[in-house]
Amino acid sequence: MTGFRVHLLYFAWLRERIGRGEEEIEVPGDIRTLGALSAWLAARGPGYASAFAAGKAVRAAVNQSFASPEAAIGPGDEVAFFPPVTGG
Amino acid sequence: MTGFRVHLLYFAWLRERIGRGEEEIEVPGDIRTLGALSAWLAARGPGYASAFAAGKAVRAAVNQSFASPEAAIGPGDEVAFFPPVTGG
Amino acid sequence: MLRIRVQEAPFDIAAEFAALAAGRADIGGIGCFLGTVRGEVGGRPLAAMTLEHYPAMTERALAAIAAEAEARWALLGGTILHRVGRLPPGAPIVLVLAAARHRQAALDATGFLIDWLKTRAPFWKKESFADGGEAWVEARAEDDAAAARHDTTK
Amino acid sequence: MLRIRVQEAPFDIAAEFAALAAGRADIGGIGCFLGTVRGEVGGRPLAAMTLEHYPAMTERALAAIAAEAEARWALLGGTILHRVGRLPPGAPIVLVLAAARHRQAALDATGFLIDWLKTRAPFWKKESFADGGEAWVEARAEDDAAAARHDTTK
Repeated sequence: MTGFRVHLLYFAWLRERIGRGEEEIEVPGDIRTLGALSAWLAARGPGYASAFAAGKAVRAAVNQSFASPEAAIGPGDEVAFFPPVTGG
Repeated sequence: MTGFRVHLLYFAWLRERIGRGEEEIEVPGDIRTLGALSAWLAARGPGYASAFAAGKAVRAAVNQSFASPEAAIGPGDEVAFFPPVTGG
Repeated sequence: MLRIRVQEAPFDIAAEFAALAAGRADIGGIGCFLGTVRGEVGGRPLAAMTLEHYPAMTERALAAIAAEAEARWALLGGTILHRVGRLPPGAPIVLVLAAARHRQAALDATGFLIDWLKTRAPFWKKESFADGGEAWVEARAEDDAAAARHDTTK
Repeated sequence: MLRIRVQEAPFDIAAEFAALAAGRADIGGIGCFLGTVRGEVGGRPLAAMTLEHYPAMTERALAAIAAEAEARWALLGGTILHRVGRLPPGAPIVLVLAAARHRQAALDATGFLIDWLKTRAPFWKKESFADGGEAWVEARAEDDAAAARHDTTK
């Protein structure tokens, strides 16, 4: 399967652990869901591993909408990872 | 029984019907409760009758505290009559 | 202690917020309600609303309402400001503020203060219509129900 | 339509109230919540609170929250104003206003807006302590519970 590009964003302590706020990345074609993307990212290096180790405490949005691990992802999607929100 | 003096206050449409906002008045000594005072006042003239005819819609305070018809009244009390409050 | 004032003059909302927060940094949230004069009643245009009150009792009633709010919530301050006299459509009538560490207490206390003020403070409103008619506002059963709600909760 | 703004600059509370009421006299009440930076956390003095957000999503999230409030209550206007960046103790963070004919709708919508904003808008707070330490604020279970409450009522 051919890979595809996604635009990734990281916020709060995920951004700090990963060491960047955003990146354009090519993911393998068999990555179909947000959960699979998280798992794949966690294996990319110690910063990612540390960010995604928190597991359930990581929330995500696909194309600016909150999404669950089962959410589908595809070419060109904007995917953001962040802790539970604490505004207001 | 000797009568006693009370200070009376009227507000909103009770004031308008009675034609005055306050008065010092001598009431008969057998008037012991707020309810008895209302009934006695209602008989004082057409303005009073019209004000107190509303019956249940008249509220009262004795010495600046809301009071029910059974409340005791005595010499020197400040007694106010008014419609249900509508502030805020 | 809550700040309580009854006045004819308009009030300065920003100054009231600032006075509450002045010199302290333990406040996490301030709840607020501003009541204003509506311009019509059932489609009938209003020229003004006149507020009358019973000064000696108002002071006691507002102090009692404020004390009750302070007994129920850990307030870090608050304000009850009520205007009297003749007010034009759009004019502010009442301002309630309640400050607390957390928002829920601030918002709950705000709702409580305005509900109790509507049913337990000796103010009366008279509507003067643009067509020359006048009418004393009647107490609303919903207001009694809203105030009674606070008797059962807590 | 509710007015929505995210900005670094402080806001002018009185101007926001005035903007809501400008040119209209159908408003009977405005509910309001102002959230501010507390000066300490568990007794540990705070030097500043830094607010980060996800701009593209914030806009959509706040618009959705505002639309939901307008679907639930007959609002005559409202405002959601959230600051970002580094804020000192005592600084205002968030302002929510909701205007309606009657106070209950105004107050209920205010509570709804701040509850949903706390749990559904992509903002994150970082505490910078006076002792040099830093910590990202953790989401509070009470906030989720407060927001969830609105799912069952209505």
